[in-house]
Amino acid sequence: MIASLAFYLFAGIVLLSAIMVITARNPVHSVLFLILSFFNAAGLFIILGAEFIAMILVIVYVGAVAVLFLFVVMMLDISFTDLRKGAMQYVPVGLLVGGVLLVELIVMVVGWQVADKASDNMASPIPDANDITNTEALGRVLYTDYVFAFQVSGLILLVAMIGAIVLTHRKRPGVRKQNIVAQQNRTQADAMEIQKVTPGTGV
Amino acid sequence: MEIIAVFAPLLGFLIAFLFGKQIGDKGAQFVTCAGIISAAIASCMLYVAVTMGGHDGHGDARTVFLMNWITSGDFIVNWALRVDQLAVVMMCVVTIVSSCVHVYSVGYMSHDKCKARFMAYLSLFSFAMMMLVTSDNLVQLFFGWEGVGVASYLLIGFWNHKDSANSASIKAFLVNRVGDFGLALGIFAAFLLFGTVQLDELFAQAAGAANQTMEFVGFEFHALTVVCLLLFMGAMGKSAQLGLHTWLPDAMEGPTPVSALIHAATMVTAGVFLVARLSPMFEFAPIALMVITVVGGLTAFVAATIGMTQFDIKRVIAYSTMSQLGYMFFALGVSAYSAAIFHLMTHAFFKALLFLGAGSVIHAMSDEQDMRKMGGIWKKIPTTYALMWIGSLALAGVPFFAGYYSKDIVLEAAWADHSWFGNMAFWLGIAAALMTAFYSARLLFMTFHGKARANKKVMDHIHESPPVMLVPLMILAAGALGAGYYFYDTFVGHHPHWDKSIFVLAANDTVEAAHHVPYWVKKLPVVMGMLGLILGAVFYLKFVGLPAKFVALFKPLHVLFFNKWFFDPLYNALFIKPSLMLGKVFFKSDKNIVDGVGPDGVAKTSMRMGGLLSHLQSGYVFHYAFVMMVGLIGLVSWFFFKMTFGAGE
Amino acid sequence: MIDFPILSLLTFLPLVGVFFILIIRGDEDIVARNARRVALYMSGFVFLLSIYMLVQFDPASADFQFTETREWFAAFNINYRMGIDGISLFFVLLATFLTPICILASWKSIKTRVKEYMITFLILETFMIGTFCALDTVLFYVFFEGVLIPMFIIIGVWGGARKIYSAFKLFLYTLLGSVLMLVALLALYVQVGTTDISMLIENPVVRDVQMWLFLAFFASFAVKMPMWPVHTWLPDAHVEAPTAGSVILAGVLLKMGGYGFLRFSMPMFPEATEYFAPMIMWLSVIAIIYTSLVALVQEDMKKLIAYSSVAHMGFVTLGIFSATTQGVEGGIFQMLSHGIISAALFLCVGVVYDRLHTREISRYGGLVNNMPKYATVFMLLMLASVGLPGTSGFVGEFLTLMGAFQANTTIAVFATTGVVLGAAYMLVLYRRVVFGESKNKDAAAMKDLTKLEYSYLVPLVLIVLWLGIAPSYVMDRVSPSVEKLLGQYEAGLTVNDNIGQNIAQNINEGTINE
Amino acid sequence: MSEFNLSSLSVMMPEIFLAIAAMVLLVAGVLRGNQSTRFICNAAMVALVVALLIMLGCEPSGDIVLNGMFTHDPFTFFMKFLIIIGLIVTLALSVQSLYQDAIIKFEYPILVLFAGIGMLIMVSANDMMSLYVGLELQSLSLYVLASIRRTHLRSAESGMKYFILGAISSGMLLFGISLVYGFTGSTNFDVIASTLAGEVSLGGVIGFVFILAALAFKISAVPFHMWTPDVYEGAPTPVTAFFALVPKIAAMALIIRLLFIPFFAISEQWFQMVWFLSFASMAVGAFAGLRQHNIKRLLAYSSIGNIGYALIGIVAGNEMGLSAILVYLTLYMVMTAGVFGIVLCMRRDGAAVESISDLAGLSRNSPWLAYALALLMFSMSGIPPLAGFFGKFMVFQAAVHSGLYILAVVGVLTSVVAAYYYLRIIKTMFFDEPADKFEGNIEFGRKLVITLSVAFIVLFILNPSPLVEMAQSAVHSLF
Amino acid sequence: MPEALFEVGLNIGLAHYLSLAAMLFTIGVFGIFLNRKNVIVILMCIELMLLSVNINFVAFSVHLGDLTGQVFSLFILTVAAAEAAIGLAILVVFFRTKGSIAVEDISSLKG
Repeated sequence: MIASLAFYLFAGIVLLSAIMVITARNPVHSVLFLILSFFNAAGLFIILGAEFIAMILVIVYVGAVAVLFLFVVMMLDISFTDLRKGAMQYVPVGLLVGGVLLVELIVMVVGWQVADKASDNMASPIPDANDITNTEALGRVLYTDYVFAFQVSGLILLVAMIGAIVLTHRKRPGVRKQNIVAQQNRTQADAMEIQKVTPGTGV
Repeated sequence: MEIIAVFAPLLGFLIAFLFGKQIGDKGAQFVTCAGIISAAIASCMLYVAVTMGGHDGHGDARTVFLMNWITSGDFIVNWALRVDQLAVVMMCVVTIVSSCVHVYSVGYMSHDKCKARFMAYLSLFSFAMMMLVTSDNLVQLFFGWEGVGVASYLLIGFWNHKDSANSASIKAFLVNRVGDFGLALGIFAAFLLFGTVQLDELFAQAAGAANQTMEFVGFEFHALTVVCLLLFMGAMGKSAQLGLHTWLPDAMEGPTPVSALIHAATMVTAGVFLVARLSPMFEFAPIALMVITVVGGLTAFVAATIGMTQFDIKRVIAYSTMSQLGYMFFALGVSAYSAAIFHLMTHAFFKALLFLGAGSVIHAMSDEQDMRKMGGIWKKIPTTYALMWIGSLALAGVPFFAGYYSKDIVLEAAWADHSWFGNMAFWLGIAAALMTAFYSARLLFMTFHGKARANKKVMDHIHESPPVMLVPLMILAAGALGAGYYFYDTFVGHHPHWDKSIFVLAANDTVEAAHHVPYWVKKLPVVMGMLGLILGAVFYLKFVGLPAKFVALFKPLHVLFFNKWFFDPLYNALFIKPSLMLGKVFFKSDKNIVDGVGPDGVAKTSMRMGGLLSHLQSGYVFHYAFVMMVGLIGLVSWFFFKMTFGAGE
Repeated sequence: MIDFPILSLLTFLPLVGVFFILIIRGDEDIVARNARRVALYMSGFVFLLSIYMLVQFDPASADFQFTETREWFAAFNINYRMGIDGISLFFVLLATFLTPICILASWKSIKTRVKEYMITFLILETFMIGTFCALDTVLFYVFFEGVLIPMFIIIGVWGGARKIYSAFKLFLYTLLGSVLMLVALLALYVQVGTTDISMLIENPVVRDVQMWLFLAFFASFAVKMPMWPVHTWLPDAHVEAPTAGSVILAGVLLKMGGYGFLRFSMPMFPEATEYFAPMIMWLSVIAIIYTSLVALVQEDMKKLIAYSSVAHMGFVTLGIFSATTQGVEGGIFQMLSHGIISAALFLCVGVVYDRLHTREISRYGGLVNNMPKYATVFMLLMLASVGLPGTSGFVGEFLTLMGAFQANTTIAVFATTGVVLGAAYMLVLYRRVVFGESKNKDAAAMKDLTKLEYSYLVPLVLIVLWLGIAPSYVMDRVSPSVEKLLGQYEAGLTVNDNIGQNIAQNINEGTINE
Repeated sequence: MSEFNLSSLSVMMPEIFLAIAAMVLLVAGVLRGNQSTRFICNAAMVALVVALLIMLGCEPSGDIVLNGMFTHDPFTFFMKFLIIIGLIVTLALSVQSLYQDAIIKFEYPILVLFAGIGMLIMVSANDMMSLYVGLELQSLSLYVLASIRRTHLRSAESGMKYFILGAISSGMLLFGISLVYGFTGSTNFDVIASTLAGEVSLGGVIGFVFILAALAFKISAVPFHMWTPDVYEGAPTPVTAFFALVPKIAAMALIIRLLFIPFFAISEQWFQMVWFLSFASMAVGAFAGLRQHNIKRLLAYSSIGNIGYALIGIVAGNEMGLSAILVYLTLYMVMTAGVFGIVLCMRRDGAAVESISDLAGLSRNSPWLAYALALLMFSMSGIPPLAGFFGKFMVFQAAVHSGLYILAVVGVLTSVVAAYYYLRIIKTMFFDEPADKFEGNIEFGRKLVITLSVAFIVLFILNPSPLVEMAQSAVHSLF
Repeated sequence: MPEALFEVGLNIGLAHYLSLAAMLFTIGVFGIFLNRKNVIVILMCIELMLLSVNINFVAFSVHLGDLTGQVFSLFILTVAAAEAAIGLAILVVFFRTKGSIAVEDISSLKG
């Protein structure tokens, strides 16, 4: 009963905050609502017994992604006026399209059935939660069965890093940097220039 | 011999045409004249051989095979010369008249720039005509048929700087083509019916096909009638029968020797020859014969009415030619083929004579053709005057001139046919005979007698033609005088020399019957002829004011006659203008409709679609997302509904 | 027989010429001069070779001769097959004959990009010859379609004022038709399992399939022919093309349509042919009358001749689809004859165009005075075009009409009116251009034919006359193949009749339940 | 828990080698800075050649390794071969442009390599998971590449659009995968295949629709094509060349594998969907290109149309169809390489020009370039005897063989429409009055690519069989 | 405690979770084409879509008793983070050249 209530509570907040994400006037608010919905989704995952995912969601999404959003929103100096103007005329047709999709999806999932053979198909059954925690179970398969995907994910993150750098990194002219090699190799001859000063002319 | 007769003119043509520059005018004249004269001599020798030769004296018809022309399945056509009695008569007529005209032209065209070309064309014509008359199949006949058409086209338009000449030549060619249209269809029909176009084989099968029918243009007709009528259409075009005659008067734009040779003596009679040649087929197509008779009779009559009112000397003769062709045709129609050929032959002489005489007059009058501007010149050109009289009397059918014999037998045969159309033709012929005599007299008197109406300069310049022109005239005059009497027996007498070349069903033997008609029938044409001459003399010699009064009295009739029964404007409005208009409409629709709906329209629609799609590519990312989503949702919905509601099926 | 692959040689020798032209170096004049020479010699040599082929051709045989088979597209079991029979023989000759003439005709009149021009023409020759020699549907299609590339370039680069519109129209229109044929070719391949033309001819598909395939092939060939109402690309293309382009277009390219009908439509789809023949014959009649009337009101010489081409091609389709010996042979002959005559007529137009740079009829007149030789040549060609007996034009026209008459008298009667109309527009054209008074000074000052012009016009005129007087040389070689073709056609009809009867019989006997 | 077997990694040696090479080069680049761009490019090409050699060395056994995630069969072999060649060509074409357009960034070749690795993984994927990570590796690299000319608005905008729409499509993909997983209980292709063969539910089909829609985005099939013209136009030309050459091959390979292995059981369903995609792509590709003025944009529409033709092969649903696709893609890649080689040469006043009208009179200024482009265009429009014809020929042959007459007819008709815009380019080069000459000489690499491409399309007719046979044996492994 | 919740989680039913995910997905989609002014919101919508996918995966995973779903969602989280980084980087680049991140301004390429 409580759990049911918890589900409806979490789910309700997820949906409401999701709606607020797309309707909020201020993008900062949007980000904050996004964070809220992530938190509640994490709650749902916990109800489902997927604690590890729930934690990752909080750490990765709320801790990294959402904050990144927040950074960018604040970094880019955007005026928030008129952000909604003119959008309303598209709402009806948007609603229609979205509504059709929603109805179909709901109808589809309500009568969801799993293939008979699905139970035989399990690649890595969830072990008894009393023996092994969710996190450990995941850990056991992640680096063995799914090592390939795991490695490629690494590459993806590498690409993301390269991409972010190549796109946004700018060499600012006039920024002084410490050049250790130069410092180390500095000799007296480099450091000092001896000029003959002709008397009366100045340097 | 046959080869010389047919190909000597061709040789003359080729030499004069291709090497005209090199051999000069004299050379060209010599070559062509030599060619045609040798052909004439050869033809005469052939005549003797073919009509009188042979072991039984019945003649020695022969066919000379030259080479294969077209072979396509069963359709086999050879180049061959069929020299039988009918052909040889035509050959003689053609070559003799042609020789006269060739020689005459040497004088007549002496002032022209392109003598060689003219002589070459004359020879070309002669060659084509010879091919026509000697053909042993319908296609070679068609070759000659078209060949004479082209030669005629070239010669009518010989003075090609004159617009009128060009128009006339095109008109001649096109109207002939209309006839050829029928002829070609006739050949097709004959082939369809008999599976051959060889004359011998056609004739052999004709009797057997007498009761056959064939589908034509969606209807079932008596087969031979269809074939014959189609072929007759060709004959109508070439022989200027009523309906397809409009080109003939205009053809007078050509130099006068051309008119004499082509448009009087030979080419226009090709139609007559055609029907006579195909008598074994026509004999089994009585309806076709009836049509021929009616058309011939009407032509004779209508042409005569027009001839009475014209002022251009050559046109008068041209209408008279047409009228005489009408005689020939109704003779054919009543199965009096030999009579028709007889008239053809005599007509060739006297009509060529008349034309060349008229040419001589025109030559003398400094190229004036309008009779209203002539008159009173008989003393200055007496030889021509005399020769013109001979020709006219022969035309009018005055006894003992050639025309008397031939016209009489034609009219008698028509009477002897004892059918309604024979009778009709007879009476029309009688009326035409009257008018013929009348306009002959009118022509003579207006041209030679009365006051001199030309201006002084012209009058001073009038002179008799040189001997090179007069000698041919005299030869023709001899023909006009004697040919009728001399050849009466062999052509239409009791023992004609035609042998198998003309076929007449026993029931239709009108030539034989013609010898036994009532006395008044025999004499009526003569009476009418004399009457016509006298009337002519009264009108144009004695009381010169009379014609004008008559014209006033019969105004509507005169208008009708004078305007040639309004055939030209009628055809103009019926065929030429609509064709051009349709052409323009179609040309426009090619651009607007055919292209507009077709390539251009498709292109335009495509471009419009391209524009629309480009427009949809708005650059807005939410539009793109929207399209993607609509696509996705569309596909999802498709399967959703299919699987949800269609599962039961 | 010849023991070397003569057809491949004929087809690909021009490409050797292309190679030689490509390696010419030097300044523009030298390149141009040498390019012309190489092109002429090469095409001349090809022509001589084709004459040798003609001499070696066995006139009595109806089979494909000089056949070659080589493995080509083994993955699809599509082979390189070449061979000719009586039907294609003379089209090959037409192509080899007209190419050197075109090069001669362009000798002086093409001054820009001569090298490219010659290359294009030689490539075109390869494709043209290949089209008529190919004995494999895919190979045929490759050549058939490849022709478009050089033709597009020829019109587009060396064409007149509206060249771009015309070039595109030509290309896209004909492409549209032929891609449908491609689908049909593929369908045929799927149905019969081979692309070998001789095999396909012997194994007609079932009736329902025939209908569709026939229509697809028809789309291609009808456009190529061109038949009414898909003819409109032709006048445009002709008007804008350079003289030699028009010559090839009228002389050879249009024939590909007719050839296609004979090689594919008739033998492969006999029942469909029989079914659609009346429609096609009516279309032909419309083409003949319609385009003749249109030609009557033209003001542009080339356009007039172009429209006349449509009309003449109408006779061809009329003959072919009459499915009679005379009709088919006449159709073939008419194509050959039209190839020569219209080519020569376009050359005649080119002669005066080179001098005055206009094709407007009204700008000329009285040419007979200053250009008598030209007038004579033009006259002969005009009469040939009109179909005067004794010229090649007559034989084709007459035979096709005769064939048509046997198939349907009504159609034949209408078609025969084309004879009258054809005479009308040609005579009027001739009169306005050659006869009459000289109206324009510049037109009156034009010089008569040059030696060069003579050298390519006279052979054409001679051929026209030769074919008119003694067509049997050609007919004898065409006949056996046509007889065979018609035999197959008839057989195709009866075979399926038999099938029908068998089925009916089986139904009667109760072996097949409906 | 499956055994982790090192020897089983031999089948993925090319990928491993490339990943290591990429990282080594990255380090080298970081150390030596942007002036080493040319060196890194060349080194990357060498690495790719080595990878190619490695791949030639390892037998495409069809073994599935790494817990069912990775496979290497003749089909992947063929596709990977194409992809690696495409990558080499891309780099060969790019070097000069990078310097000309001042995109001197050593990351460029490295990103190309990473994208390439992603594609190789996609092609080899035998599990939704490896599919997803491969796809993302490729996509993220491509997003960055599109906007790599970061000082240019158009480049940034194209990157932005590509990213947003790409992210939506991966959202769709994931949603679909989740549904399929939810129905079958597995992400492994073979398991999915066997499960679906037993029963099909609405959810599974809808999931599949989501997946296919997402992949249709990657191959820019209509209506998921909207990004293509904008990205092609906006991205730097060498990047556009890359986009046109390679990623579609990988995505197509993925689609083929998905349709014919895991989802073969529901071929009745995907038949309709692919039919529609093919139809719409052909139509839009042909018609929308008619009004274009920018040659890159035009090529984008052309690629949309070409994908439509290629999809016909899938609809045909048999070996013939698939081998036709492979041949088609190969020929298309060859032609595109040549075309972009030439487009890259279009420079005036120190900047690239992209308007079709800039080609005016090219036949006078640079005749060889004009001939080459003309041949390529005729080939693109499928006119024999050029190679492009054979691609179309095989595709339509497959269509007709499977009775897809409507698609075949629509295909040939739209190819006529499309011929118009190819012809327009030829027209501009040959018939129009010359504009100014293009500047700059052409580097060896680019010349080589153009020459090889043209030589290939001209000479292909002489013996089309080897390629076709290779394709046939490649697809054989899927059945 | 976890077991209890786990039980409840299933008791609530798979359909609930899936419906929630569907709604979330729809909201994400809806947000993408409703938004005209701010690209960042679009990025957030994408995150919402991914979240909905995650819910799906985890729900299925629990329902089937198979860990694969959770592993998958783990990778999704990883990749989504990378994606967000790239997206934001591109956004920054765009902002630098255009001076705006309004969706309507991303429209210089069209036709």
